[in-house]
Amino acid sequence: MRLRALGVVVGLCGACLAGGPVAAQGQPATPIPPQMPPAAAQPTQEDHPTLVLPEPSPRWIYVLEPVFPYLVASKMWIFDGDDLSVKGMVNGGYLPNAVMSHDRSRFWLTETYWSRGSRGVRTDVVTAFDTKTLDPVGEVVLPKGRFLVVPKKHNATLTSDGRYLLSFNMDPAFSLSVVDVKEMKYLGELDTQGCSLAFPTGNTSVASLCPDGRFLHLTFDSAGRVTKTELGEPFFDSEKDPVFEHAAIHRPSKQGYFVSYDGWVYPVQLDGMPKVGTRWKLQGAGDEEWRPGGWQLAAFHAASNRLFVAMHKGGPWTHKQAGDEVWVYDVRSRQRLQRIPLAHHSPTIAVSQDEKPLLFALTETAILQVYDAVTYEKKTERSGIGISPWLLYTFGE
Amino acid sequence: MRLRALGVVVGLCGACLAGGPVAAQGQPATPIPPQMPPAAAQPTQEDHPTLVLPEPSPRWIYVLEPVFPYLVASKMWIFDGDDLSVKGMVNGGYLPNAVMSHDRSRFWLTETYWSRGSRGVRTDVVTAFDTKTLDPVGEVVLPKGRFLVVPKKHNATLTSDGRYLLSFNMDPAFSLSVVDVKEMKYLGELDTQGCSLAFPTGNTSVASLCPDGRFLHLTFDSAGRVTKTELGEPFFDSEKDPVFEHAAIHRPSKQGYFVSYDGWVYPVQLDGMPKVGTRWKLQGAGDEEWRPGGWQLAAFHAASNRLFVAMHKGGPWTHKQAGDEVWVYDVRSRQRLQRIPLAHHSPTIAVSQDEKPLLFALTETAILQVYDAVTYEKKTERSGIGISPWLLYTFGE
Amino acid sequence: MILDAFDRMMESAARRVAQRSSRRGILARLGTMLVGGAVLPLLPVDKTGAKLAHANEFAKTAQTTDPTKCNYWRHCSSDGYLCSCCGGTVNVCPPGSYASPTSWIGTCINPDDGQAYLIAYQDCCGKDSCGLCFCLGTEGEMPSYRPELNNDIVWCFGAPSMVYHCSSQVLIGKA
Amino acid sequence: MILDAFDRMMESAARRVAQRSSRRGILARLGTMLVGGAVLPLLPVDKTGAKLAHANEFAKTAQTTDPTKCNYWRHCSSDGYLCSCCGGTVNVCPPGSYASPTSWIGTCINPDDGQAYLIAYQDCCGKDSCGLCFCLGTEGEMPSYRPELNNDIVWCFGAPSMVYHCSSQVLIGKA
Repeated sequence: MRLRALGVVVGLCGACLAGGPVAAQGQPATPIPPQMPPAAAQPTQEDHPTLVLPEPSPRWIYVLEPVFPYLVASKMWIFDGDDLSVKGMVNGGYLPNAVMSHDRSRFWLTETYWSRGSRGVRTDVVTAFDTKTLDPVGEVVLPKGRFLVVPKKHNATLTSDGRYLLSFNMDPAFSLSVVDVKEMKYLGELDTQGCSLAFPTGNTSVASLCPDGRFLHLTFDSAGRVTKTELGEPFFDSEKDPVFEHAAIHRPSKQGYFVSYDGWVYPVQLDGMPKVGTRWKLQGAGDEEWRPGGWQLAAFHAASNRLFVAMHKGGPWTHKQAGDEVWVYDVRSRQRLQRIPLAHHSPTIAVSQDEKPLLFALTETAILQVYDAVTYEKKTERSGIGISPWLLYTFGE
Repeated sequence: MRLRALGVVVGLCGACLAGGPVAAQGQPATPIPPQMPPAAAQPTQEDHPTLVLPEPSPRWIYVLEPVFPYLVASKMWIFDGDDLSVKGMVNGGYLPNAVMSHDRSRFWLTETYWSRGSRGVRTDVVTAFDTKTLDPVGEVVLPKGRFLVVPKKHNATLTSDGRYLLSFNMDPAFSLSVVDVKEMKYLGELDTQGCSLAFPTGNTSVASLCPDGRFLHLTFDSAGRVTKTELGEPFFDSEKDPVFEHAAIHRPSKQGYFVSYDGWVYPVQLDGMPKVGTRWKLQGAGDEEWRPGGWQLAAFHAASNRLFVAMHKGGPWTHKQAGDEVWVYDVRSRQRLQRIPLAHHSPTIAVSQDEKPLLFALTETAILQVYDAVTYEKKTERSGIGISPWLLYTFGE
Repeated sequence: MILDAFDRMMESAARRVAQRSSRRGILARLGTMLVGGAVLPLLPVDKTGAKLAHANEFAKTAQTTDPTKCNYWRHCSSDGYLCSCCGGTVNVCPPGSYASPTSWIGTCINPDDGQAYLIAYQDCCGKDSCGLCFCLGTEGEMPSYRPELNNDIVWCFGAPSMVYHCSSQVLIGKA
Repeated sequence: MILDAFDRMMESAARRVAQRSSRRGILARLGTMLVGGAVLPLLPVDKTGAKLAHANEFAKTAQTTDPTKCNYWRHCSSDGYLCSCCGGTVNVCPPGSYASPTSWIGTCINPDDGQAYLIAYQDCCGKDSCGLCFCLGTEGEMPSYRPELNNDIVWCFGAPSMVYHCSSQVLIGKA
């Protein structure tokens, strides 16, 4: 095997599932026997190695595509945010969720497989991918399964120190599966008592959102057992004006912004038991026709304290309608800084966390748009991001 | 469980893989444990059973879709040929082939799965589907694998009495895997000595096509061992004018029509060692610009002795170009009966085997067209047959 | 054990429903079922007024003859590929797919009689998505932390497989 | 055993190729490799005239600067998604995919020097299809019963996985 060619290093793993301790917990690292004897290799003048990526830039954009209606064939696309050139891609299972590491060395997919594609024996796993080789480098089976739903970002998260991955499970009982992603080991389930989703609040704690509009906060130990349960007071009316699941969360600074159907913003400090600040409204005088809506409809840029929300004109219960504009707010002054008209209306947006950030907007027609999040000018777009791209992820968010 | 409602019978199998002797050979029939206690069922005023189809009509059309570029999510669509209403569908594995039974009780998919979608442990199987319930009712593992190629019809076939399924394998050694589909049991591999594909020639024999333009004919016993090997003489020049793989084969009458890139038709009697008749040419005077081409480009209607071929205008090496017209021939008189201009050019065609047959033409843009194969008039079309439908199958062909 | 408690609740809830299949009873049962644990109070369940307002909006342009169209009256809160386009009907699963006994529930008005009906949006399960006739109704639809009112969930709990194939619209009864 | 005979042949063929990496030698090796058994004679291998005629036709509109376009000179007989669009280049597999050591072989003319070159269409394998930049060249392409000249085959033999990801175009040498 050629180890170095054209300045790129050859990955050695291929389709295998890693050596080392991680494999011990997951599926056996069964190498597929090559069907050709090594001597049969075609001699070529050029080498034919595999590209290894540099450390991911915070300006790279990771696009999760569940692939409707071919849901057993999901994909994560990786693009350079500046020019939308392809960096690579990986395949996933049924209705996956992604979790990005703090140190950019890994991302994980929580995924579901059946032994015969869409039938046979079901297996739920957390798969670790190396961000440079894009090889799957470890797997942990989730013995209790996971929540199967059109992908939502906050179905899975990582604790503040990056040690534990929490995967929401509804089967239909409610729990969070705890996986030690350092040791690549399943620890157990935390009973969320009817509450859903996973918002990180510390090294060994997590918050979920309850049907009646309050937070449940669970602290757990290294064995994956609940050591402390806290239940907040309802902070919104879940009958009349629920908050979207896709809160804008910035994990490093432990800030969260929950946006309601009607346009109220609930700032939440996610450091220990969540503390909800005073709510404020997106729409001002003259904005009555506008509403937040879409899917991943809100993004937060921590360094500049700006909140981005996809907005459209529409009446009640248009909460899944794509945004025609992105409205930008200073979360300290609660003032709107900008209205960015989108070239193509988009249910999903994201913002990179670097100093001169990029704003991404993803359409239902598989177009990814990039805007300068400082000047608010459009930079570029790319169509044909598969057939149903859904969620956006960046490192540092 | 409700056993009868609204005149349809409830299937009892669900996602399981059959009981009875067939399961013994295949994957364990692991039922997925229901996640809900039975008492949790939602009471409804109406029943909610599963439709069971009548015996398939020879006018139904089975469309195999490998699903480019989501190849782990293939699908077989089933339509009523008269109005293109949906009868049902089943899911398949990677680059599957289909085989239709003689008695219309079964079709089989030869398929390939990996334990994690596109990675992990590979398993090749023959899966039996009940044509009325569309349930998978049995599975046989192919321990030596199968040929992975953009789906071609003659990669798998059934012997004349319907007892043995033969699946071509190139890994890259060449063989045919023999499966007893009555007992649902893998028997072994027949060495095809460098020859490819599988054309049925009797109850315990099969022909393959060799690189130098001749047939290899293998007779085998009930243990899946070759008992007799026959090698014919080259009947076409495989350097200058190869025949298309997609010969028009009518299994019941043991007739085959092999069409060459340049438009020669080689009639072949597939009863025992193949006997090649005198070749004749599709194009007559004034047809010099026209060529056969596409994918499944030829179809034969046995009762009326008519051959249908997709034709286009093009030069050499345009053999994969879709047909703008279908030309119809009487194979006895070798006269062209009709030129049927297609509303949408199509690489793939099929004809039903009933008395007043239908001609089907499938485009690269997922439009299925239906023509009356007696009056040659267009009857109907349907768009959106997935994103990459590829092959057409009917019962009785 | 979560599931033990859940099982017990479900059994008693189902007994209650069997006795009185009223709309209030059904919503109460859903609230019970989906809260699952013991800490949280049951949700308020009677939202007839609000639900009917949305149903009325949809009913303005609804029809009762073609269940393969998104404006068929029972689809007022449907989300997904219509089983009626996939070889099934509103309440018969396509061949080889199997109904979930669970669902979220919508309230639709039949324009022929002007009456409101409860519809169980039970999925047919066991094959990958049908892919035909996608319809999305969002009136009254809530985020997934209110699962009983969310239509993004794979409602295949209790079916032989958790693979979503298509969306059914089964009549429960008058609202 | 098929594979035993195959292995022996491959080893001797590879030794021959190592000694003399000429075009004739490579095609002879392919003929040997793919016939596989002992019954059939080797195929005729020298088709320089015919192959170059097709290469010339493609070369008329070929360019040498942008490998993400179907008319890049090396793509004269390529079939599939270009690795150059998928995070790789003509001879570097995208991250996480791995080259097959086997391939079918085309003859392309570099319009910059007018010379004919042999190109190994080795697939990068181990992920589902990339899906970008589909190009289909059919000049000189033969049915799969002549596998050494067929481009429908998943050319991942010998790679860690038989799952096709994208198509590479690796230079073998002058024809």
